[in-house]
Amino acid sequence: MTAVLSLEQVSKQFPGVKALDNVSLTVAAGEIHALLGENGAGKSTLMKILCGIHQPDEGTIRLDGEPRRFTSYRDACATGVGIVFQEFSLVPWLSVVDNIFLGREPRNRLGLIRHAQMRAEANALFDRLEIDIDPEISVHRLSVADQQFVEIAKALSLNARVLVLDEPTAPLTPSEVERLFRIMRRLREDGVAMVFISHHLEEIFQICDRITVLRDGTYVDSCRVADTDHDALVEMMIGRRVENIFPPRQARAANSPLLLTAEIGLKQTDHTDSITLHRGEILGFAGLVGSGRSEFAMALIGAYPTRVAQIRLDGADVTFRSPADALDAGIGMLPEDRKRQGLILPFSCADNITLNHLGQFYRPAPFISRKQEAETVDAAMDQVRVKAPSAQTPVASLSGGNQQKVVIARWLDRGCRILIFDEPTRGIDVGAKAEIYTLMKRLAAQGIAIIMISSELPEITGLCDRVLVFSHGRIVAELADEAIEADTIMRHAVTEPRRNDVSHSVTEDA
Amino acid sequence: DDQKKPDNELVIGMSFQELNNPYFVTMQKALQKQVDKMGAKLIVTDAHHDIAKQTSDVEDMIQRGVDVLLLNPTDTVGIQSAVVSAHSAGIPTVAVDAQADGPVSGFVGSKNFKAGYLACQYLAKSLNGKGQVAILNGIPVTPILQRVKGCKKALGEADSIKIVDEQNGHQERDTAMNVTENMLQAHPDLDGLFSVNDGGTLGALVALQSSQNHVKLATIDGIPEVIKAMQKPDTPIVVDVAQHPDVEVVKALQLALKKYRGEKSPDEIPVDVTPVTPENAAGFHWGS
Amino acid sequence: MSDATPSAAVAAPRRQRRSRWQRLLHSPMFFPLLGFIAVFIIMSLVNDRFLDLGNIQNVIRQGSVIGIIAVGMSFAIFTGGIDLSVGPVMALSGTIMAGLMAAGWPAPVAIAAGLCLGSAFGAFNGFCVAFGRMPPIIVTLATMGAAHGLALLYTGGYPISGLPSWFSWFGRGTLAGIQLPILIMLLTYAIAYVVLHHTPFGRYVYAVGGNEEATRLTGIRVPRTKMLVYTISGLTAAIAGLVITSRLMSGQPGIGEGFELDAIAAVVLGGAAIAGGRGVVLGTLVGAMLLAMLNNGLNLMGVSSYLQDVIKGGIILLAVYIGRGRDA
Amino acid sequence: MSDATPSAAVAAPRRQRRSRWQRLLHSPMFFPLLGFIAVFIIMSLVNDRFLDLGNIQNVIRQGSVIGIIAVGMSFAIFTGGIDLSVGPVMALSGTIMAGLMAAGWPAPVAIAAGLCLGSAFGAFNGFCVAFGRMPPIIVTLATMGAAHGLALLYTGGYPISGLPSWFSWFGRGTLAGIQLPILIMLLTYAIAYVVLHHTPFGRYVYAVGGNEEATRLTGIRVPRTKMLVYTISGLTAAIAGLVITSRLMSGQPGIGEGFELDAIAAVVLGGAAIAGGRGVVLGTLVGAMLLAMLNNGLNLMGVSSYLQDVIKGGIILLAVYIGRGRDA
Ligand SMILES: Nc1ncnc2c1ncn2[C@@H]1O[C@H](COP(=O)(O)OP(=O)(O)OP(=O)(O)O)[C@@H](O)[C@H]1O
Ligand SMILES: Nc1ncnc2c1ncn2[C@@H]1O[C@H](COP(=O)(O)OP(=O)(O)OP(=O)(O)O)[C@@H](O)[C@H]1O
Ligand SMILES: [Mg+2]
Ligand SMILES: [Mg+2]
Repeated sequence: MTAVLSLEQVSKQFPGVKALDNVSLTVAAGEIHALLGENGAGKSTLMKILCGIHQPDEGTIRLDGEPRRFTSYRDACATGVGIVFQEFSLVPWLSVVDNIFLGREPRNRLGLIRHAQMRAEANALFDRLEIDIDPEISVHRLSVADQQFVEIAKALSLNARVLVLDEPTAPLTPSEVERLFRIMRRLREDGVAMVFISHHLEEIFQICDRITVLRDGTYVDSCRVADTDHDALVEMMIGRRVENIFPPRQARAANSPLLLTAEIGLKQTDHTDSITLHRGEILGFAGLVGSGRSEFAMALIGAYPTRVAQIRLDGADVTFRSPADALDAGIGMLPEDRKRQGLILPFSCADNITLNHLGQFYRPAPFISRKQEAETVDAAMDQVRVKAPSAQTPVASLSGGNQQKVVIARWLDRGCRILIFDEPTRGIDVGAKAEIYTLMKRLAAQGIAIIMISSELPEITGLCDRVLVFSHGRIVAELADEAIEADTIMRHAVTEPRRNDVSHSVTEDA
Repeated sequence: DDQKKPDNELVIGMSFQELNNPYFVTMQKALQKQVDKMGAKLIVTDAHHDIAKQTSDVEDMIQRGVDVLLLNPTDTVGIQSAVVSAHSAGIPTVAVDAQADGPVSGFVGSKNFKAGYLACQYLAKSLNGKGQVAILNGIPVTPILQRVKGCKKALGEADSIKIVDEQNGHQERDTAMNVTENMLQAHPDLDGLFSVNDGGTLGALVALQSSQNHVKLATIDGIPEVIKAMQKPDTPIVVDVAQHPDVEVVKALQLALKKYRGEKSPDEIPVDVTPVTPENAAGFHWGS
Repeated sequence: MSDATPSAAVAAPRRQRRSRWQRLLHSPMFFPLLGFIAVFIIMSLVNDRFLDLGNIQNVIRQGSVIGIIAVGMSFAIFTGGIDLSVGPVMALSGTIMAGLMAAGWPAPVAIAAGLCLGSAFGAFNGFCVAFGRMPPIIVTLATMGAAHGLALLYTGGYPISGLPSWFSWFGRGTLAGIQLPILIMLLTYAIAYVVLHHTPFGRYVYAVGGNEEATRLTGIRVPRTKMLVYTISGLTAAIAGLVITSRLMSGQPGIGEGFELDAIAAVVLGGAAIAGGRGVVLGTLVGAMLLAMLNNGLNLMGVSSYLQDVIKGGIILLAVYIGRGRDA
Repeated sequence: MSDATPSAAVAAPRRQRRSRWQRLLHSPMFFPLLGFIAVFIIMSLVNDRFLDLGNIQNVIRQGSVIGIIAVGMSFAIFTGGIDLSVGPVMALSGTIMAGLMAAGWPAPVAIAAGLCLGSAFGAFNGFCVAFGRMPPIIVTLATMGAAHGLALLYTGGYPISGLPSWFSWFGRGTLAGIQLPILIMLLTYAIAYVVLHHTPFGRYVYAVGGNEEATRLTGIRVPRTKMLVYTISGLTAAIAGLVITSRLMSGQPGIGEGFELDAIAAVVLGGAAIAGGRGVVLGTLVGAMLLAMLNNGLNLMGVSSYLQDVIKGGIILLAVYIGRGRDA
């Protein structure tokens, strides 16, 4: 095997953080190389250095043995290095084609864009990748998952010899992950060298050939996938063993009181769906990407236009015109897209965490006591293990997973009766995942009802007391306790709901 | 040749450079009164000091079928295309207060050079022909530039007067006030100030009143507020050379009507200016 | 913003080209066009003098200067920037042209010099924004003052006259029966349309406005794009300077005050997002014509000038309110 | 990119607390302050008449009107919005106060009416922005024209004089040795500081500017916040109207043209990001004073007014260039 790519003794210092310290990585042609590590371990930073987006303080990048220095991503592209970024990096208002060919538009002799050629190439590319997206549609109208496929298509259209995929599977459901893997296998056969980053270890065993592990910016070890196993990997990553990341399942209190019933019909649909929610239960929303789980949840808290919204909370009728109304009633939501919907990027960690419960720090109203605020913030950050130099660090400079933890921390002390977590562990490392599961269980034990939307079946099966399966914008099945199994969920998730099926049988009476 | 309409069927248009100034508002009122007397119809536009807008305003008035046009141009040269438009529509056009280039039928305006000259002559006299004088300038349009020229000529004739500063108050009270304060700070021994119009003067007055300096102030226009201010006991104003907007506009209308009916009349009617001093101020009022 | 993903899209069968009508319906200029047509009909009904060929030409010609400036402003706004200096840059370019001609230079040279000066000023704005990484609003606010001062310094405050009489052609002449200012404006829009929609640079303009960071990461030279955008804005301001100088047959150093706000209004009325990334230059044309039509119509109706400001404000609000669906 | 947000004071026990000096260093107003000090020193060296107590008072007083307006502008800009209507709203409020007093109303009632009118106008802006979901720049552009027209309509174009003589206290009087305009300005800043940095509402202002969608989903009432922000902007414009009307002892309907641009310049010079989410109100004070100092200093030096515009533009650019590090 010949090493197409090697990174040697790379170091990088950010203000206040040594992100990388003497890290090396070698990838051969036709190899899928997993890069693993906790949140903030330096994976994305290393890849950005490879792609010329950050400049290393020390170290060498070699392609085919030749030392290279990329001053921009453009340089890297020209040499055949492509990347799918961890963060959304498309232009929302441009069309899919325009995004894919941005910066490399085919032009005619007059310098004008050949629109037809671009469209044809995009269609060909999509056919090859089995992607079913209208290339003319503007990217902001796509679901997160489709946007991710556009990003993948964009990177692939470079015909890169070295392809970096930084958590490409985070917003995808298992069937889509499988589709991505088919593409990756084909590329492997074509001799492309790939670096694959993911916090889903089962994916690593499915697709990768070799592994490199980072911890706190330092190189830990490299090995072949075949030579290791799940537990060993986890230990390499976080330096300790994680026993059973799902807390033991406890029988749900037999008849915990009914907390909420909601019947919701979205704008521009002609059906309604109903849910019920009990105190202290974790209710899962499962389904494929775009099956309408997020929309339903958003509609519930008044953040999405509805045609019908009949909500009874603790026996009283309520209407939510905005998330603020829902919050007043004790319902909070952790949205799925942390950058766009969750974080206030110019704010520090502390300000992000306390934003929606500043009233707790009045002394006297309406003035905020900084001291109380600081104490709460520190406790919350420790609870979800945010890795940051200080509570005052701007969230913008945190790694993706740590940003997600900051958004979760916001809801810990809010005193909500109902919490809706939409893809809560997206981008979060195994160690911290376990903490968050434990945390959710503890909240449920306190009587808080949790709705968890997740595309990770183990999460759904391991944590939920009851599961609603969504398909094509409708609830098609309800599963409870023993019936919650991955196969069953998937079977329901892919069934087409019958038309004119006005209401369905899953609503249970209290 | 088409038939001339009787007075009461006429549509009279006037385009003002601005209507945010008592001077022009007075002009407008006097015109309205005169037109009402005739039983005719009056259309008025306000260009907000924008020559491009004024050109459009005139075009729109032509579109509305005005029979005669009075034009108070924001700029003498720039208004030419509007004048040409009116001319080719066969509308007699009289420039008011400032001259307009192009085929105008006539011009009625104050003697601005003389006004500046008189104001500064009074100022020089009240300073006994010596001392430091500053000029509070305004928007660079012909009438204002003429006044400054006139003033400089008069000051030049007094041999021991020195012009120590020249700043622009944009003819607005607040700017003029700040600029005057700063001139007083820069020249603590200032003796006299010439302000190109009463808008700036009222700002300068605020600055002068709250300073320890005894600066004499000469100005031009004759707006009621200044006339009233100069009657106060220890006023710094030594002279306000008054123009007569009401007279100007009425004369302009008469001239325009004569041109409309093809009667003989002079092409230019200069309207004289009247120096108002604290002594004779009580008896002065526009329209009196 | 919740419904950032209109569900309507789901219903649309995927991978199918949209019809012309649907594309218009989804274009940012659909609602502005509706607003324009509404105001047009109202004006025609209220004024019997509004709807005649001469007056329609009046409206378009009167709107042409703002219209031309608004082209450059569109570029700036599409990138998420803004150019406040357009009015004084127009005045400066115009006075330079006038000054050079009055000084006996051949007119083509004088005109070229004026256009270059405007572009150079724009390029300086672009340089500060792109390479100095300063916010466009403050850069162009500063150069706005500077250009104003320079124009006045150059002429000493006096307007410059004595231009060769044929020079009035640009402002008052006709070509193939169309008035030159109208023709120049339409030409500017046509070129801008092609550039924005059919060249890579045009894509980059929208890309920078839509997601500057992503655009940079994609390998596009964002600073170069911005630099060019502000240069274009300076150039269109200079073209407007040519038209207005020729129309007024004099170099007016103090002209153009408040033009930047009218141009911004035209762009936003045309359906562009002030945050950048969205908008079409033909929408700007609609916006500019809407403003011109309002001025003309209210003048024709004989509304007092004070009241005009109030009514204009109200109608702009209404038009934006109708067109606001886009952002929701 | 550091903590523009009000949180600088939060201490993290397990992580070290930053020193006062470090906090200043990381504040968005650090570089503006540097720029201010540099210009101050230069002005003192160039003018021997600059550095005297009377003149310092001149500078501050002359800057007070823009300074007060810039407080409301800061709120608007911190939320990622803008308020172009401040100048005419100031004029309108001032003329209403003057008009009512001249009509014999008791001064306190007249003043209250003027302040209410300004706030109501601001609330209307806020309503359009928040509930009508229209872009602030275009809403306030429209109401800017409308307010201007209304002020002129109300007075018929004449300034209003004949105010009770004690009313001049607000503009010309002193309290405890400090001139009233200065005192009013400082008080406005003090209140704004407390509101922005020590109340939840203040935090929401920044949050809305930082990420409106996230703020909304988190359960903050964004429309209410915006509405309040523009109301505050209207109120501070009205306070400025009180000061200037009292100082000139007359209601000036046409005053305040271009003030919006000066106020924006003050905010941006003070280190705020025009896109919102970052900035401090004390920076705005520094910015406003820097502008006032430039006007005063250049006047003192007897620089011609044309040249002043050019130099001012250059210095603003320089100051922003120095302070630009923040955004990079
Ligand atoms: N631009 C930046 N400025 C300052 N610190 C940064 C910056 N980018 C990354 N860091 C820091 O560098 C460290 C490594 O971050 P990086 O994004 O590489 O982590 P990661 O391994 O990709 O984590 P995750 O799994 O959460 O994505 C983190 O501590 C992060 O806070
Ligand atoms: N392929 C698609 N094309 C266009 N729009 C889509 C597509 N997929 C999803 N959407 C949009 O997303 C909505 C459903 O997405 P939603 O986010 O609610 O689903 P989800 O089940 O939560 O999936 P995800 O895992 O992506 O969040 C659809 O109603 C539609 O507006
Ligand atoms: Mg990462
Ligand atoms: Mg979802």
